[in-house]
Amino acid sequence: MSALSALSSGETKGETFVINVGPQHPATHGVLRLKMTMDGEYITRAEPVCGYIHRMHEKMGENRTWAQFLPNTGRIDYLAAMAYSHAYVGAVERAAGIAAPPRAEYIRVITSELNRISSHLVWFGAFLLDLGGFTPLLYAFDDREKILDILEALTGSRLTYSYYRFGGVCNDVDDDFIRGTREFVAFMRPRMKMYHSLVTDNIILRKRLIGIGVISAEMCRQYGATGPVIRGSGVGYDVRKSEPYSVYRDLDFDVPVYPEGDCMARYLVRMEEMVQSLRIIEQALDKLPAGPVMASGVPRTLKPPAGDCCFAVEAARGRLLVRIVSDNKEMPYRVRLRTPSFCNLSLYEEASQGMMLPDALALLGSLDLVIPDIDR
Amino acid sequence: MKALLKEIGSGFHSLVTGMRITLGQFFKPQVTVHYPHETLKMPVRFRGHIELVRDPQTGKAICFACKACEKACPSDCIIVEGVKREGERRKSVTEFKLDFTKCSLCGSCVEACKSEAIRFSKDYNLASVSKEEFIMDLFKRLESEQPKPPQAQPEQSKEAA
Amino acid sequence: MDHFPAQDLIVGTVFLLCVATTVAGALLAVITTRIVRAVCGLAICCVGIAGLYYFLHSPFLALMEILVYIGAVCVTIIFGIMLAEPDLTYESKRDTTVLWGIVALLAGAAICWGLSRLGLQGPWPAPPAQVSDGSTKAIGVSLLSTYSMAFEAISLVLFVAILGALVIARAGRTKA
Amino acid sequence: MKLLHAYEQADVFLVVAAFLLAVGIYGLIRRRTLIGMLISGEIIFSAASLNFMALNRFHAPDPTVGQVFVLFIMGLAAAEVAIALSIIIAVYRNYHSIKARELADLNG
Amino acid sequence: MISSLQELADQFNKLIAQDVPLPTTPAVPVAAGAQVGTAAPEPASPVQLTDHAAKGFHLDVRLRPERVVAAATLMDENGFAIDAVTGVDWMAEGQMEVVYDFFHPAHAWRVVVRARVPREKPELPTISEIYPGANWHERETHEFFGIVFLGHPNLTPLLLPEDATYHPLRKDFKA
Amino acid sequence: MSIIEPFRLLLFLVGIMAFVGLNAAYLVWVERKGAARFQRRPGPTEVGYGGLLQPIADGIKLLSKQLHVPPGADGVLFRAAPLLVMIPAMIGLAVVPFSESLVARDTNVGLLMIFAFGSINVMAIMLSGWSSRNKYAIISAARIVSQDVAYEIPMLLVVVTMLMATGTMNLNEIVQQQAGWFWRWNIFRLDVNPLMPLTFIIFFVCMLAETNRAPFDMAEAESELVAGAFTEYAGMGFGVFFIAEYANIILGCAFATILFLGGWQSPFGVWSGVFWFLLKMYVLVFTVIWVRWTFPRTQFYNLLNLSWKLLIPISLSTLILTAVVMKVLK
Repeated sequence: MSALSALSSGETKGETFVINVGPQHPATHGVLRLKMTMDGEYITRAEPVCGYIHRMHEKMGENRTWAQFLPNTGRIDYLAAMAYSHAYVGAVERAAGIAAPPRAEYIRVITSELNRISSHLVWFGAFLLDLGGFTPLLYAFDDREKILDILEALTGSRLTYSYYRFGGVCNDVDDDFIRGTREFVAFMRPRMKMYHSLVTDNIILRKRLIGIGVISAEMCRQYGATGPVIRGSGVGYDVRKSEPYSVYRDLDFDVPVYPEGDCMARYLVRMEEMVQSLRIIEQALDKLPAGPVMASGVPRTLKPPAGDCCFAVEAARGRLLVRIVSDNKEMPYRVRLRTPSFCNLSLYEEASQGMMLPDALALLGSLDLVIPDIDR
Repeated sequence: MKALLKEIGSGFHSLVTGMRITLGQFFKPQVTVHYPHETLKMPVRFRGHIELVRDPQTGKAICFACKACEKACPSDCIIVEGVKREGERRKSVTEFKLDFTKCSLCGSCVEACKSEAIRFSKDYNLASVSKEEFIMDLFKRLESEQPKPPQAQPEQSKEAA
Repeated sequence: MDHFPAQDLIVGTVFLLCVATTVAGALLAVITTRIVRAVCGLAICCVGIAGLYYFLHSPFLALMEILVYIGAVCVTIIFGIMLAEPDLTYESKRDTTVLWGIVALLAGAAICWGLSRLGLQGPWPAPPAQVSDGSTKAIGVSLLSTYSMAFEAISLVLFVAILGALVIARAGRTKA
Repeated sequence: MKLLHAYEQADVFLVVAAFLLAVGIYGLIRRRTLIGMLISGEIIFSAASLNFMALNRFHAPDPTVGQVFVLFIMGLAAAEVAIALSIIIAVYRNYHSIKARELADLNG
Repeated sequence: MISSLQELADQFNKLIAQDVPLPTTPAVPVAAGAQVGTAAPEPASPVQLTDHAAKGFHLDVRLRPERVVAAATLMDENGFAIDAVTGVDWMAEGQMEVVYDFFHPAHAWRVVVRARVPREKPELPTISEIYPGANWHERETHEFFGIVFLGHPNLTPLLLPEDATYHPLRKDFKA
Repeated sequence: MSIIEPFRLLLFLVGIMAFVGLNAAYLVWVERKGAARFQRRPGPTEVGYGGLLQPIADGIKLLSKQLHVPPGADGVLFRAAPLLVMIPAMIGLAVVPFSESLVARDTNVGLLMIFAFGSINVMAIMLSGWSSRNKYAIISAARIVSQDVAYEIPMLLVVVTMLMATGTMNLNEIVQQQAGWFWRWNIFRLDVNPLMPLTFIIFFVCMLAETNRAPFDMAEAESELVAGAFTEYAGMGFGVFFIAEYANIILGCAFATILFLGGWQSPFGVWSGVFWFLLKMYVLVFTVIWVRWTFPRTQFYNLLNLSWKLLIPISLSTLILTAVVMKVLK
């Protein structure tokens, strides 16, 4: 498309031209920029340019007390804030040798899984929006609203919960929460069937997703891609199974794996994960023990003993690792956040090569990126 | 050939199914709340901006400027000043500044307060054309209010369907 | 009175407009430096010609002119421009030397003058008694009877043209 | 009022057709790019069609024959454009130019 | 392919056997005010199996910066996936630590590889040839710490502005 | 030509313009309200009762904005494209018989007229994309051409099939042939072609593709190309494209109604009139909106595959089938 190459100045060679997808573009859901070198509608190189909302959370961690950094963790991946708090709280508890009481652990699991469903619902809607279907987005947001209502009543906030504490959670759940969650679980199951017959079976969607954007398991390993991305490539890697934290060991759930590695596989993994999350929530509600929700004897100003340790959780987008280094002071010496979207995006340049523009955007959507999660 | 026909058949069926589902939704009642004509009741734990709590006996602020909230705040958006007056057991607050432009609504301050002198307001209709309006002195705000309102926040909302 | 008062005037003016459109479009097509505008000139010229055909009692061909020339030819040319025109529509003036311009102008004028003379003076046979009613039926009948051979040949030519176009256009392509 | 009844005179159509042919040839000589030449060629085709139609209307014994031939011309024009453009694109791919002069090495 | 972490530890031991021993620096600095007792006991061996429940990883390897590529190759051959690359600025000791996290997609194994470079000349080879995923991590570590990964194809800022010359995660950086 | 004819024509022209304008304005409203209902939202409510004045407010907003010509764009073509895009719908509607007598120009080649001028549409959108000097717009223009060319073929084949069945290109005559109960409508004329309902579906799909409506809105594809060929248009320039989109939908649905659904004929053989025509047309328009808010967008090669590998073979075979049936059985 040479008229296009005439439009792009300087950086072109031969038949190719450069288009900017983002930082203000409907497909990038935030301020991600993709510098795409294209040959007609085919992509020869798609270079992600990130950092537009970089906030240096890791430095903030070094300038705050251990407890003061907690609210930050909810603001990295704003769609699945619970998992991030969980990872940080888990790391600090591991470093300081605090154990949360079982009721708190169960509540953490329930809220994390609710949050995972709400995050996947946003992904579902936004992904369909990328593919040009608007209506499923609204249906998904309707369902998500129910989760947010439940979590808001429990934590006081709809997105940035700041709910977990070192040694437990800050509020106990009440009967309304348990009843509301059970109702939601009962409501969501037929809803998933509806999504499958409205969206998954749709021939247009199948044609757009099957065989598109194949990512091999080997590529996932080399880039450290995790979560639904690696599970859609046939590797059943899930932190909840491989390094069981909290009370996931006591709960029975499956890790959905699809070997194809295409957009459809990742789509199906996430859809299946929502069902599994419902299962986890149901079991956790059944098993929810009585007792306190905060461990006793947690000091007001925490000073974990010197040393470093890690805590990994399975966030909605994949493996989230928090590595903390303590020097026995009020403030962390170093907080490292290894976020899943960062690694998942890093393989985009290689995976998108030779794809057509709409397919490449489908691939981008299927990675389920949250931009602050990349930029931190 | 057979596979192709099957694909056409199932594809067509999927399209019809999809259209049937959306038509079904077409006749269902709407789920949105039509703000601002309808508003929702905020849950009890809703974290709005903070406000000072009045002591029901004395009619004055409970806060005695211990500055625990100031210390707990990760964003440094609270400034508390107080004086120790003659004949009083505790200090009394004279200034309680909240820089709401910096506040991240994390709730650490309320948690840090041992005497329950601050709480979350249920006010979510915050909008202004000037930044200065969000640097608010909560103490002055408390003083300027009626001395004994039964509830600081009037329930102006109604439950939506 | 069953005639609209200025009917002759209106019809005559419309005809002259058609002629003007044809001429203006043709001139635009060859004079403008921007190649896309030249295509637009061709399109305008074709609209004018369609109008002329209408005045020649053949609405069918008038519409076919629009369908084929604007809908197919012009669109294809613009598409081709998008694929092949490197410097965004400009024909640089440097290449067109003044000499060539004069030669072209002279050639055009000579042809125009000669043909016009020929056309105006030629011994034409007497016009037919009845004017064709512009029915599509007659065209269809003659297409499939008298000229069926030519019709088949044309369809063959079109078929070969499409195949040839595909082969040539695909030859240099790396991607399928 | 001869001018207002111009549409009933064969001469007018013939002159317009001659003019179109002249313009087409002018363009063919003057244009330097292949697409420009193609456009001029289309105008020449149109001139021929118009001539056919005019003579068909005013002088032909069988009123369909001219129309049929114009239809054939349209078919040929479409075919010509398809072929010509595919050649232009192929040429552009190989030479990165569609200027006629720069393609002079096609001669030998 | 290895079948247990012990095997992996042996392989690492073999890898660093011919090296001169690392200078004995404490794994973590003991802050002036802190009691000595709370500091982590200094690991006896550079290759150490650790308790996952306490640390979050299974194997802790400390090696010389030149050995990083060999270690990454070892991890790659054994099917490990790159988890993260990051740095820690030990300003008091004049050193920077580069921490490589690896996880195994099939087994529940987590390995941490650390290398220390002097703070004045923080340079070590890149592993982005072996793990393309390390490319971004190393870019990030470079912009945040100023650690230079020799041989890296594109060591430009990733998250910071493209003209950033400062390294915010260094301990002496004040915003 | 009677004395009344020019006045009648003028009246119809004004009427059609008003019809198109009103329809475009209120189809936007119907589309927004309809989308809202499908998504269980209220839709526009603030301006007027039920948001009924919303289109007027939008129109005023668009009118009050400047038509900005981007630097480097071809200003003349950039401004001409919105005008050009309105022509086909206007001329097409002039030959549409709304009822037996309610037709602006009852011509013998009405069917061809709609197609001939419909082809201008492609050129107009292409010019708008080309002249904007915007990469998204040019990609969109290239898509539009391939798409419209690909779908014009099955559509023409379907229309030729109908032409064989009806034997006339006069739209009024086509409708008159379908008088009587609704099984006399062309869509149920199984004696002419047993695949007639399928033919109608092909026609409908092609119409969606020709009018660039979802799921074939590749040219606008907002998640890929921002707004495609219309990216650079602001104010009324954009507004005209918007109106033209709805005018083309109206024309397409009116055409489908005439060809397949008996035009102004009533389904019961009595009380036929303009009411039935509008009812059928708006049901089709609603279906177009319904389809848009149900399906995701197709990908480009799927779109071309659908046309070249499915619709064209099927429509060719229905054409041959019709020819055989009509030759053998009649």
